[in-house]
Amino acid sequence: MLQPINVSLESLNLITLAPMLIVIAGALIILILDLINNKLHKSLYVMLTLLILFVDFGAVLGLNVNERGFFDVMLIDGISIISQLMIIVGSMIFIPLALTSRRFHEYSYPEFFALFLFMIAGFQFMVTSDNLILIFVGIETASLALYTLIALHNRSNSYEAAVKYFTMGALAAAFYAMGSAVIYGLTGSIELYKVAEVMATRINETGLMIAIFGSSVLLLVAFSFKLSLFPFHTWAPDVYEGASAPLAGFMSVVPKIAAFVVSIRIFGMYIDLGVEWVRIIILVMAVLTMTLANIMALVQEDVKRMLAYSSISHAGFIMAALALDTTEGTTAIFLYYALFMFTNLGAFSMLWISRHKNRRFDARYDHPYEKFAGFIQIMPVGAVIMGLFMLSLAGVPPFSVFWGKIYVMQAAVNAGYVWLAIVMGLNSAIAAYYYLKLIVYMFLMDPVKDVDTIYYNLSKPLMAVIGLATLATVTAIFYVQPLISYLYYMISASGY
Amino acid sequence: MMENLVYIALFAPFAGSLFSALFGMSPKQTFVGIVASSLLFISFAASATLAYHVYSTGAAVHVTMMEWISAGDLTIPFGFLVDQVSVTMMTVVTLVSTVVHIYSIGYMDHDKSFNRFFSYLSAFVFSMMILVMSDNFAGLFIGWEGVGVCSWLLIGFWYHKADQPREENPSISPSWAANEAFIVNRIADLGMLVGLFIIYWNVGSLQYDVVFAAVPELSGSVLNAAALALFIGAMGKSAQFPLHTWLTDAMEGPTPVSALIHAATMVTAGVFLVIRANPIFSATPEVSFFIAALGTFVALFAASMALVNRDLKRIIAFSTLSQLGYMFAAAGLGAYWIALFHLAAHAFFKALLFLGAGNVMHAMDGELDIFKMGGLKKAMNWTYIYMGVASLALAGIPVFAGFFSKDAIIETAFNEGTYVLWAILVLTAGMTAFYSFRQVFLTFHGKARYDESTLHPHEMYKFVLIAMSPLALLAVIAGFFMGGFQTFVTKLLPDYVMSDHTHHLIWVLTAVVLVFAVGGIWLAYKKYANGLKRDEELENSFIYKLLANQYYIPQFYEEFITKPYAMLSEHMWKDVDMKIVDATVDGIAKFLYKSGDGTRKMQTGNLSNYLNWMALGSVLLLVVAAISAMLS
Amino acid sequence: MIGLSHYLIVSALIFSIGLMGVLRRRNLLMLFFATEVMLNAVNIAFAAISHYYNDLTGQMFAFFIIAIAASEVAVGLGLLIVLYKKYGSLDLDDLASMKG
Amino acid sequence: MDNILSVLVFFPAIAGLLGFVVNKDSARAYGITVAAIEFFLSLWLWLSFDSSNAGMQFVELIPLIPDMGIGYYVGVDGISLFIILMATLMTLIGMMSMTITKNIKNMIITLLFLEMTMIGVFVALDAIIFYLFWELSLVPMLYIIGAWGGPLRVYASVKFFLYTFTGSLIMLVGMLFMAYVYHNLTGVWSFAITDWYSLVLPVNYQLWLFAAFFFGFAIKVPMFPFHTWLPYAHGQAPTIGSVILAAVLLKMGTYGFVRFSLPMFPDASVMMITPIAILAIIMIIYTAMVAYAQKDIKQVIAYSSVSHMGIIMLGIFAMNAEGISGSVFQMLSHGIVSGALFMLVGVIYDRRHTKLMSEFGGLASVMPKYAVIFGIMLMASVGLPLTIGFVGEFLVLLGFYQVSPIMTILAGTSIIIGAIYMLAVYKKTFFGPVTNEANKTLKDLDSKETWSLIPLVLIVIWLGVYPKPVLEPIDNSVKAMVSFMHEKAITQEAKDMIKVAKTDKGGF
Repeated sequence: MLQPINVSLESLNLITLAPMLIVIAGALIILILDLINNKLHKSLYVMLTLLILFVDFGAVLGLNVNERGFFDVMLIDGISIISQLMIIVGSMIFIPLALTSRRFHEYSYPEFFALFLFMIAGFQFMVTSDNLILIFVGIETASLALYTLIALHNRSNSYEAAVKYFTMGALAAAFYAMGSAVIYGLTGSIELYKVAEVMATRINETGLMIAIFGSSVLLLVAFSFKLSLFPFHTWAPDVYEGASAPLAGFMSVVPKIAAFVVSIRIFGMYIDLGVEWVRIIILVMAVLTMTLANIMALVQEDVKRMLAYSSISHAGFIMAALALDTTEGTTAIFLYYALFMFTNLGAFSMLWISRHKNRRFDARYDHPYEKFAGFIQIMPVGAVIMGLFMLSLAGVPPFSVFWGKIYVMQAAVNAGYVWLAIVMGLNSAIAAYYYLKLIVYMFLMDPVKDVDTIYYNLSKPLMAVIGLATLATVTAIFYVQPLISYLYYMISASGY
Repeated sequence: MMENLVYIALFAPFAGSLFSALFGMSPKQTFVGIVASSLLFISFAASATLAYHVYSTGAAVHVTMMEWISAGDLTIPFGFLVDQVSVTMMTVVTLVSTVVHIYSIGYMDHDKSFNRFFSYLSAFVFSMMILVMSDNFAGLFIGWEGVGVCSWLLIGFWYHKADQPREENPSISPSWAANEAFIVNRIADLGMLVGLFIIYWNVGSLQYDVVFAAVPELSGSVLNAAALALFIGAMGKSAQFPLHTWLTDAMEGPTPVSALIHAATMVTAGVFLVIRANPIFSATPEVSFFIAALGTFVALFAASMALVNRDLKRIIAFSTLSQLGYMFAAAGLGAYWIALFHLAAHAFFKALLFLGAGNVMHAMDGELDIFKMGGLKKAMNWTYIYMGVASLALAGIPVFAGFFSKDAIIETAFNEGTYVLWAILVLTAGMTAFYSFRQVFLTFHGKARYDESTLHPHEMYKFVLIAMSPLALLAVIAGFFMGGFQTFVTKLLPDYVMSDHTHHLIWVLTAVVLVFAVGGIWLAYKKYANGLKRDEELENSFIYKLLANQYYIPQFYEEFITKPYAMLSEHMWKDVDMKIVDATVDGIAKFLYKSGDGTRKMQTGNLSNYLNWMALGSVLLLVVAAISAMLS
Repeated sequence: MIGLSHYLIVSALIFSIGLMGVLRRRNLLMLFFATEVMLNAVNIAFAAISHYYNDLTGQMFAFFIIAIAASEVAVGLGLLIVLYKKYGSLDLDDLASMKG
Repeated sequence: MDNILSVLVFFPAIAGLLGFVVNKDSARAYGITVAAIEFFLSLWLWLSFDSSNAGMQFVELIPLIPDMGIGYYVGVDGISLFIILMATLMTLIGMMSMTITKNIKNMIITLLFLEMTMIGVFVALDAIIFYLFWELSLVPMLYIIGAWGGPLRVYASVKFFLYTFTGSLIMLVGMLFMAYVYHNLTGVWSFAITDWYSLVLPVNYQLWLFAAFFFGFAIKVPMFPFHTWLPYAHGQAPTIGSVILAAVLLKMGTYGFVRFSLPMFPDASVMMITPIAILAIIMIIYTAMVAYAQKDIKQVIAYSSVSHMGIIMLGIFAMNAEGISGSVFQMLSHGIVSGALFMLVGVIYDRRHTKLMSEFGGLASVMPKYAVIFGIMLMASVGLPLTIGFVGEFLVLLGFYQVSPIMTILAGTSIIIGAIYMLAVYKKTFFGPVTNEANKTLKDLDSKETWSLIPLVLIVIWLGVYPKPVLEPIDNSVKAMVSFMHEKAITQEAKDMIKVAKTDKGGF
């Protein structure tokens, strides 16, 4: 006997969709505005985007923890809220960077902002669902928008970067889909909580183990790609180099937060199920990633590429926290990114202000180290700020990343992985070298003669963003405590 | 009242030193010398008064100025003890110092660093006073090191002289000799420190009274170790074999310095230490015998080198070494008061000898080779008399001071039944007489062997000669106070009297020694009184060369210690530190950097490679997962 | 009787073929086709499993994949056009200005 | 003024920030004034310090990250008090004697920040705050060496930074593990050192933790074989950098051993006596030999620093109040003396722009005042009684004798080989005839140099003759610490080895 379909609006709990809807609506508004008048200045779009993000932020804050909605595909738990907040804050720092003193191609298109908002919506979908379909849709929405944003930078390198990212992303998507198919085949479900239930009952079957094997490896490949873990990181340096500096900074934080959330959901599930080798391969990858990315960063000649490798290494660092699968470990992931976000975006913004239309220092690179030689003499405050960012990235206390670092290491120690903490420590030491290299260039070398100013792109909004990042970097010690307690509360509330 | 005198005796030289130091960088000011000397005289007067006080009351004066170091359970005060032993030393030191100070006013007349010299010299006296007056081992060590530094400063007083090859100047240069003295002394000081540590950890204090009171409760091994360690300290200061080389090189310093430091006072500090710590040494017969044996050996060993040396000051230095050997022999055999007496008597006549040598040097324009002197009797009559008296005393001719003290030591050796030591000491007495008079004759008798057309020797200033007279007087008469001295110091030191058997033989023993001594003088007279006859064959003989080159010990040290040390240091730096330790560190860094270069090759920029990496990565993941699944 | 496993094997084979294509092809366009092939292999699997479980979720997933594949192609082809304008070639090996 | 420690820590930092506003020409005067005020503040700290109290004084505690147990927790006891005083003094004197004119403003600001980190390290009672200042101190020093150093400055500064940084990261893991253990045993998160003291750990934990802390401290000390950064750093650093580095930064390592390793891991410390003593003896003898082989005066003093730090290490592991108090005193003594020696080398370098001994000779004739002060410092360096150098060295050797006579004798060779290389320097530089024409016209110390060196000379003699005002508070705290260690030790060997002083008044 067929039941008539009866969907009550209340059960849909549409409020859970509100944040994404706001962003998507905002994107559409931008497109419509452009249709009406295509002579509008980018500053309008920047501010509009900021406002939309602001509203989005408010909507996310208004969500209740641990709710489901929209046919139960939406999952609003603690990590989804904090990750959305972080995504939005990251975006809000990123967007004003469009207001440079020089005109850059991509920002003159309103589509840039619309695409950006679509991308945010995609990320938000990724983190607010445990349905593999919705996650997939989110990933792809965000990724496709991101490919386009990279390409919009309108340089041959950006096209190359976009194509590389796109092609590898497509392959990763195929892996993801195949992994989902395996899970679906195993359990008959694509809702992670149901998948977990089914798996838990059949965990001892040999056939199931092999299938878990396959699915986890396939999914791991897909997410390792997103998180740029070794050996799936190869796209990252090239794409970061090809993308504009702020976008590279953005990419090293926000998409990774989203990917981490999904990874926590999927791989945390596996580890919870007692599939120990998932933890082991994640640990192996994490260690390899932080180490190899570090030693590759050592030999870079370009600051941006160095920062790219550095953010790969940081991702490896955090991936190790994921493998711990403790509340502290998960808190560490978010804490780390929350702190890393400001510093890293700040560092990339510093590159952005020194961006020229053409390469003046090196035929190959936009930001070779030589460009920053004697920066202290050219722009003392800028040099000090960049120095602070570098020290923070290197994990020198009391700057922000240090607190993330010790939290991750403490989590590792608490979980019984003292060796991991030592590996992290040694890696931080290796990493210190390349951050120091920039400091050495900035503070201890003399400027390259006959090349004009390097703070080409500076404007008030950029100064504001950098100032904010600096403030957040330096005063971390004072807000770490509320941050930790908030994150810890949210994460433990959602059961991780 | 007496406390104040203690402080006056102690700090008057210090005041003199500081006063002179004020003018240290200015040109010569005669009054600096006069002030310093006066202050020294005040110190001497205070010491003498104290001596009289101690003599008349028989009680020691003990003052504690303040606490110095206090850590853990260790407490070291600045405490000063004036008892029979220290007051003897104080009197001797201040007396000789006063004479030497006055002497120096004349001797250093033409030196542009006149003021600086007095500053150093008075500082030395101050350190020496601390050394002898301290009531604890740590305080003694302060003085011990203090005299070491002053000795370093004074040996290297003419620091501007350049290094010369060893063949031209066996001491190379004043600064070299100064460093040698300091470093060799430091070797011994380590022993001394260890002695202090042993005492502290077994007694819990470094105060003499506490330590000596605790001696009966200490085990033999501890006492032996402590005694040995302390004696090693004494060996350095008193230049006993094998740490003796610095003393002859120390003759690079101005002659008053040699007289004061390297003859009369500092070098006897080792003997003083043994006497001071006699309760420990009395309780350790083995170590004491070792001290006696080593002392006897050094007496002979040094005397043998003096036989052939041509350097006026070095001969006296060897003789000092030899006499120190005598003192150690006495102290080692338990005759502490005799050792102390010889110390005092030796201080007088040896200082006199040195000052006389200084006069000669002054007259001869710095020449020291006795083969290039001769016939100075005419020009320097007073000096001749002084040096003659001193040499007679040194040779142990009756009536003179040395006769009483040295004879007593030789008798002690006999009395203890150590006939070998006795024989050696007697032989040495003969050698002593020979080399002393060889020197006197070669210097003052015969014809002049220098170029009389350019060099006109002249007598020293009158006031200098007068200043030397107390020493001369004491060199003659000191022996007569032996009995009184014995009763005085044996209130504190263990008495030592000859057995009846020895007592019966005393005339025979004295006669034997005298025969050797007179024989030595006679031999010297025969050979040298009428001028120098070089004996090529003898001078080329192995023994002669061996002795002239100090048994090749300095060369041995240089070849087997100094040079290897320098070479080893060089290797340590260039091969170990740079090529191993540092290279390892840099190697790790380079390895990481190189592996970065290697790893970045995977970043070809070619998309196809990247995709392959992804595929390969997934395979690798499968493999790792499979391995870990199988292992778990 | 053709059962689930046959479909799955076919799906796996096609997926592998697609993967090989991605790895071996030098032309970007062919590369995109290869990824489409892989996605379609997944679609087969989803459809078959969906049928096996008698559950619509799999087919729904397949539809989403189709849609996503379509949009991917749209974006991808757009990129390729710009790229071709810039480089005049779609050969992978020409695309290596950034490395190290 | 109970919060004097916070004032001491942050005053230079704030002054440094304000320093950006000060005109370049007045920067030096500004720096000296600030350093002088800071020095007087630290003197005030000493005056208001209660010498009879062995425990922590002027304690301030502000929780910063309670969830992790991290708080701003500072205090001083006898052990840290004088190192703080020395830090402020050497900064002041270093600034007074500074001859740098290039980028003087940056230098002053950097020095003021450095001063904050130095004081911070010594007042911190929270491990993370300690670590924070510890790491932060690297940055200004990196800049000082790198910006004003010699030809190899970049290499030297980066090596200095990375080497120390690596060690301290391992130490950080140790700290985190310690906090974890503390949490496991008490259920509370805390990084407070005083809380950690109360923790009685099983021996194997102690050993691992000891090892972790060891890396951090040993590289800083620097102990053999981790010492090779030091000669480069000293060799390349400007005078002021060397002065601060030798006087204060190296002491952080040895201070760390006293503050952390001993009271927290008494059993492990006792077990590690022999290995550490062997390393210390290698340091003493080997680096003294290496120092002898040097051609550059500054390198000699740099290596001599390592050798002297060996003495300090040895004393710390004597496990009795004599040795440890001696060590702490020796830290001060080495700070003053090596600081002064580096300043003296700076004097000659300013005149001749070379530090090679072969370039000199006979300077005593040309620069008598300089020679006198150098001579005094030399004698203090070789540990002459009645100079500051003797007290510490004597106590250390005395203390360690109880542990091992043989090793004490080996270590005691430092008084011999120390004399060898120092006297060799003195002879080559100051003695002999003036052979080099360029040296004949050298000017003696000017008033600026004289007046920066005279206070050090006075301290060297004052504390050599009358160390009590300094030694007594140190000793009180050390004695209390030793008896605390004795009580806390769980193995019998450790209890036997740790000797409680009979005169201990307690109060740790």
